[in-house]
Amino acid sequence: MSQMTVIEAVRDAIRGEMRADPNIFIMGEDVAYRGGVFLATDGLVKEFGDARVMDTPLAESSLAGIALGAAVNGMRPIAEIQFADFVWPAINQVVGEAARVRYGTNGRKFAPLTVRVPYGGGVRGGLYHSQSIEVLFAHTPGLKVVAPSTPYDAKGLLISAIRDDDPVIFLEHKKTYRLVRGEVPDEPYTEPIGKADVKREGGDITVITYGLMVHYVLQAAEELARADGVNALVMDLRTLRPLDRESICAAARHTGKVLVVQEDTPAVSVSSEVLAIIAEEAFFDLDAPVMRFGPPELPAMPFSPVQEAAYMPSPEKILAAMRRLAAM
Amino acid sequence: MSQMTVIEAVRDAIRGEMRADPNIFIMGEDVAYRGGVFLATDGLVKEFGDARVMDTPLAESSLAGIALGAAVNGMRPIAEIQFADFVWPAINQVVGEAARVRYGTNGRKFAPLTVRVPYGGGVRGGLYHSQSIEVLFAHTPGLKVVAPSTPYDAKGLLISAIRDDDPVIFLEHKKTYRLVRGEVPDEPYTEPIGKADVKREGGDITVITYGLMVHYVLQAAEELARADGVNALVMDLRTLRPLDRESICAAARHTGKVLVVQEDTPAVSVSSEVLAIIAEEAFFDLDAPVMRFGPPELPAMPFSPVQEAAYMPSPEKILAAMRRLAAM
Amino acid sequence: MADSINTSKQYLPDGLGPDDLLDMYRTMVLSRTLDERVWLLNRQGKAAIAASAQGHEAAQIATVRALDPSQDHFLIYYRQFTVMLGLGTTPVELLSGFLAKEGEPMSAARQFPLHGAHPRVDLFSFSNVVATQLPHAVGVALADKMRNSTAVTTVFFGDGAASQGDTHEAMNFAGVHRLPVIFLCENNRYAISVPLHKQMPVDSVASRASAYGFPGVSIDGTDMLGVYEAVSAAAARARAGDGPTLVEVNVERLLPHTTDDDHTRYRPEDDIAGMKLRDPLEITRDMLVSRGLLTLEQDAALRSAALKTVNEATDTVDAMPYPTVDTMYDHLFAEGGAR
Amino acid sequence: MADSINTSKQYLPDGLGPDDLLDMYRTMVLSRTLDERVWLLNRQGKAAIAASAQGHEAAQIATVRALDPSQDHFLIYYRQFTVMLGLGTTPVELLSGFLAKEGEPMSAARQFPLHGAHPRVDLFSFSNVVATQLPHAVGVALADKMRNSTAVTTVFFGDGAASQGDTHEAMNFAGVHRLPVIFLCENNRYAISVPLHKQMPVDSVASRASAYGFPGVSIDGTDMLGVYEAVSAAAARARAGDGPTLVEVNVERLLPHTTDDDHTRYRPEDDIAGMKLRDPLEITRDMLVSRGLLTLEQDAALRSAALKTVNEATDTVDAMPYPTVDTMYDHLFAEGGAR
Ligand SMILES: Cc1ncc(C[n+]2csc(CCOP(=O)(O)OP(=O)(O)O)c2C)c(N)n1
Ligand SMILES: Cc1ncc(C[n+]2csc(CCOP(=O)(O)OP(=O)(O)O)c2C)c(N)n1
Ligand SMILES: [Mg+2]
Ligand SMILES: [Mg+2]
Repeated sequence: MSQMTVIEAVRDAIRGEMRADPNIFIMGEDVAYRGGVFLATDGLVKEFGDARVMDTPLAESSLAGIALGAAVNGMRPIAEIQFADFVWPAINQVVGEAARVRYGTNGRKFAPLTVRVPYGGGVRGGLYHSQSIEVLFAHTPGLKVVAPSTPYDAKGLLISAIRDDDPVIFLEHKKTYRLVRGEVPDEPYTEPIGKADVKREGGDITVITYGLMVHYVLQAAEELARADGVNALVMDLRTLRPLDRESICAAARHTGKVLVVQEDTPAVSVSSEVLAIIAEEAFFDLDAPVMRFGPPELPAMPFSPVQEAAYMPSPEKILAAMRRLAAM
Repeated sequence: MSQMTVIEAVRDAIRGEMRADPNIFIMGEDVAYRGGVFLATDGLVKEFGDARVMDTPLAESSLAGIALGAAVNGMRPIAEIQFADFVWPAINQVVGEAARVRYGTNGRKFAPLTVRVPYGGGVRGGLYHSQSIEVLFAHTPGLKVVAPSTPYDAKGLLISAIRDDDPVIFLEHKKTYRLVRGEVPDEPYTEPIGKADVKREGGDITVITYGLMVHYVLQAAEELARADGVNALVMDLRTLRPLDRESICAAARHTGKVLVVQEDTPAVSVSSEVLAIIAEEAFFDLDAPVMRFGPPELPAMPFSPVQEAAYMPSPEKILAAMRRLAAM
Repeated sequence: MADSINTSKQYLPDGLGPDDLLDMYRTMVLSRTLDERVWLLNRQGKAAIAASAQGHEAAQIATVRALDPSQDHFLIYYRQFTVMLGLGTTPVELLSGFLAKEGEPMSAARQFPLHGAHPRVDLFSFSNVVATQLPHAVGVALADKMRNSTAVTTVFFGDGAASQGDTHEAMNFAGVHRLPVIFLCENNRYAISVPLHKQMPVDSVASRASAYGFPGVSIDGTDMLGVYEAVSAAAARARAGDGPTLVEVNVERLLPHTTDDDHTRYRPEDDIAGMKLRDPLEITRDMLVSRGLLTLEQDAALRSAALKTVNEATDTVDAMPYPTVDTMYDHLFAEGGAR
Repeated sequence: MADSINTSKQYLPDGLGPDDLLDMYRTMVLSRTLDERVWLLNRQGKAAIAASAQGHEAAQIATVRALDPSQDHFLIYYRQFTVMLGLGTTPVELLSGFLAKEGEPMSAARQFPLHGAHPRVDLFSFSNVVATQLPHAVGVALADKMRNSTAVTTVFFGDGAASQGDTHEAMNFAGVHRLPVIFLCENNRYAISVPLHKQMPVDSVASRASAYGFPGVSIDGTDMLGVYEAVSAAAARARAGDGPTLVEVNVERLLPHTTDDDHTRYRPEDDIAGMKLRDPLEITRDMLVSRGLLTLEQDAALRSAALKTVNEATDTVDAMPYPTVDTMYDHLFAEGGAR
């Protein structure tokens, strides 16, 4: 066991898997000598050389497409999109191609491809270094989408993603990189893709969330318990496709009151689907309407600090929403 | 008034607007002498010349980006994506750029851009000529997304889209092009973007849908009334962003039982949002859990006819779902 | 641009004997016959859609003959009918794609004809989205290079595909890493209805290779031997570690873009008349006749043999069932999930 | 590649007098001084992030001076600090971007510095997404061509941006339609840490212009007069209806990519040493001195005037408030919706 940040856990997972499997390689912009703009791959070029830690030209569509081609020819690429905001040029190759390789060849070809995507805001990133981009991936049959919140989950889920024989979109919240620390086993281990995790037990209300928001919700939940005596169950979705319907419904039934918190804008989003699942399957167990809390329906998120803070969900705003739900 | 098909209504709308405003022009692959692969722009090059009905190179990202550039410089381009399946390369320019021009310049620049996107299945299109691609657009602040189902709505909404000073994604269901006929006024007229439309009144159950499915639902509703004496209210969303929350909730309250039917796969989709809106706002007025009906969570949709039919929602399958709801 | 080509009458490129020439021609004839049948089946309402290789046959057969199917990779698009036959796909297999029948070998008829992955050689095409295959090919070649394989990857694309961003990005990456890729452009001067001069401001796609630091050759795609030599040279370069080559074969699209198209809407009459003079079947037949390798009687026999094969294949495929619903759910993910 | 350049000591290109040279140099000095200040403010925790034009100043000021801001369009990216000053943006305005203060002119500080649209000239940059601006520029020029305007559109991009598909697509379209665009590549041999030889297999971006049927010139970007001449020629071509030109200015990125970067991680020592010899400020100053247009005393005075301006601007901007929450909701759509 070591204390690690999220980014250290990411690096640790990659390093361990690359040591174990020579077919794994990293490709992306600035991943080699720069070590990635967030240093996720810091030091790896020294250990593995620049053929396995490969700086690519500035071109995300082919980055994804070339990784895909290598994957169907026996390699296990880890492609890094430098910022989630620059994943749009790669959509055609990821959503249109990678997601359909196995299905479209009736199982003859497949793509063991991991696409790492640092996303999210609250980092003074402005409109183009703050985005949440999960919706389309979470919608797309043929993809798996993972979004861990803790160092432990980041390492275990990234190892699962790398070992998965199908494309996995691995979403790393940039703000958690250095903010969140925790115990992480030194050995490789896997966490299951497709399983949500209860990060806090509670019997009064249920809050479902993922990514950075897990930590904000946990903070708010502590305050709610302390100040109001209301105990919130906090569920971390961890995987956005496939969603863990069973755990979501169980958590909803457990308290009868559900709030979904998300950093992404709400309309047609992951939180929509969580609400829909609950409305479909746990309707009779609800004591109050399901609620959502997220940012305003505006492009993510102004660079100026006061507006950025107004846009981003915060522990305080989430606490207020939890109080509204508890009072229902 | 004339009897028109959907594609004739589309052509009629474009022709009328181009006659009225010299700044409007069309660009896309094969739109000029070929008249578009569906003949949506048939004959227009003759009337307006090939500078205003412009065949572009095969390159969707720049098609969208160049249209955007022309739009911010005073023109009103109508960009045609030949098939929705090929819109992915344009995502970066549409979702990343066009949607944010006005917001990102604090209102100094804006983009009166219409992107026409023929989408949908049931046309023996296989995995890559059948897709529903609305999710990401419907999620994106700064875009408006329109999806008419009838010739009347197609003409009125397309004129609204062309006259709108912001980017509008205009989704035309390929199968409705020649299948659906109706009365269309000869003069230009507008239908409001953002307003759903009740296509059939009914007091027992509510079915909310859009696109081709409107017609399948209407067929099923007739049969349900005839055979079971159950009367369905059928709502056509018509606009997918912004969704008409008010009308959706009113229709849900009216019957207390709601089914959402959609051709796109359900997870994290427009139907998720409709269910979420109802769960949030009309919870206490529901008599049964909200229901969804859509295709399986697989890439759209096999080319072989038996499997295509199994994949696509049909009037029969929808009728069965309506019966399940009515029986609750 | 083209390397000088030996046009002496009896000249044969390295690696090809007179029998090979005849065999290649036989495949071209079979391709043409089958291709015509597919269009007929479309007109009869049996085949939903078809593109055609008519006009591209010589270039396609020459390309595959210059390569080594036991190790090489082929990334195709919807027009590589003759490539598939040349690599051993049977007429029954190909037809089963157009009729979307069970047992279709590339995708179990989930996809349009010619899409999916081949059961016996490494030939595949994931999607209908033009130019996506170029980055795939570069990735395939990158994997080969990483493992010191001697395989060569050939990726086919059209003149229209050359406009896509993916084409640029793929060539650029292949140039940077000197990957063993042959970029095989079948330039038929049309992307559906869009003629070359509206697609690109230069006359040849091959001239763009210099922007990526590797050679480009532009050759007559009706000249089977010329294409064979150009692709052989490109393959030798690639296997020697010298990197990519762009080979542009100038061909005619003798039919409309697909069965859904009508090219009289947009092709000038003289263009249509002119293209007919460049039918690779006739050109190749004349070449074989002039070399004394084929008589017109033998040609007629060869054509009726092809027709017989195609007739039998049609009957066989007609009788095949469609895939059933239960298999529709297979192969979304690996069974059992992670390895 | 470069047109031959007149290097005689007193030679002046058409349209520039001695006063212009001094004025351009003054803008370069102001740019450098302000740029240094921004980095200092970042180190003090006041500016969240900054890119820098240090090393690019001569090329940038020469480019804008060769164009006509009263009618021309400028599409920039994050490094066009000197372009903005040259087009009349004030130091207070620019600084207000880095400090994200209310009244920031480009986007009301919604965006990173230098992004948004300029209030007085047609200069804009919608996003941080590299190369997206090239299609925009082509569309702007297309609109001009449609209206028979004589405006020229200049779009700035880096060597890294040349790898993007959008760059290829934009140049191809501009070539097909002979649009009045200048593609102005500021080649500083790095895209963040990725050096040119990993970005492209050729030495010059300009050499790619031939693939799009228009001229490309590759010139020394520290040579203010050479850049002025090249851009003037490109603008004349564009205004005459002769279409695009690719002008590549070879410059140095004297600082790390942004304030978040540390280039000692990836730039070899001799590369860092070498680049310092190509500081355009020193080169331009020496040129002015050798022409007798500037003394070292005048230079010192000019620099301290710039410092004074920057100090005052810093104080002004420091005292400005941040945008408040209420304006965050403005301008998502046109007010009142459709026209
Ligand atoms: C990205 C994309 N855009 C549009 C299409 C529709 N489309 C199919 S083939 C084609 C023309 C292709 O022309 P070319 O590359 O020259 O190949 P050819 O058919 O002439 O062999 C078009 C526009 C597509 N399949 N993919
Ligand atoms: C599409 C996209 N990918 C990645 C990035 C991150 N990024 C910002 S600048 C940059 C390097 C750009 O290099 P170049 O074009 O040479 O411009 P320079 O900064 O050297 O002037 C990268 C990779 C981005 N902004 N957009
Ligand atoms: Mg073609
Ligand atoms: Mg650079």
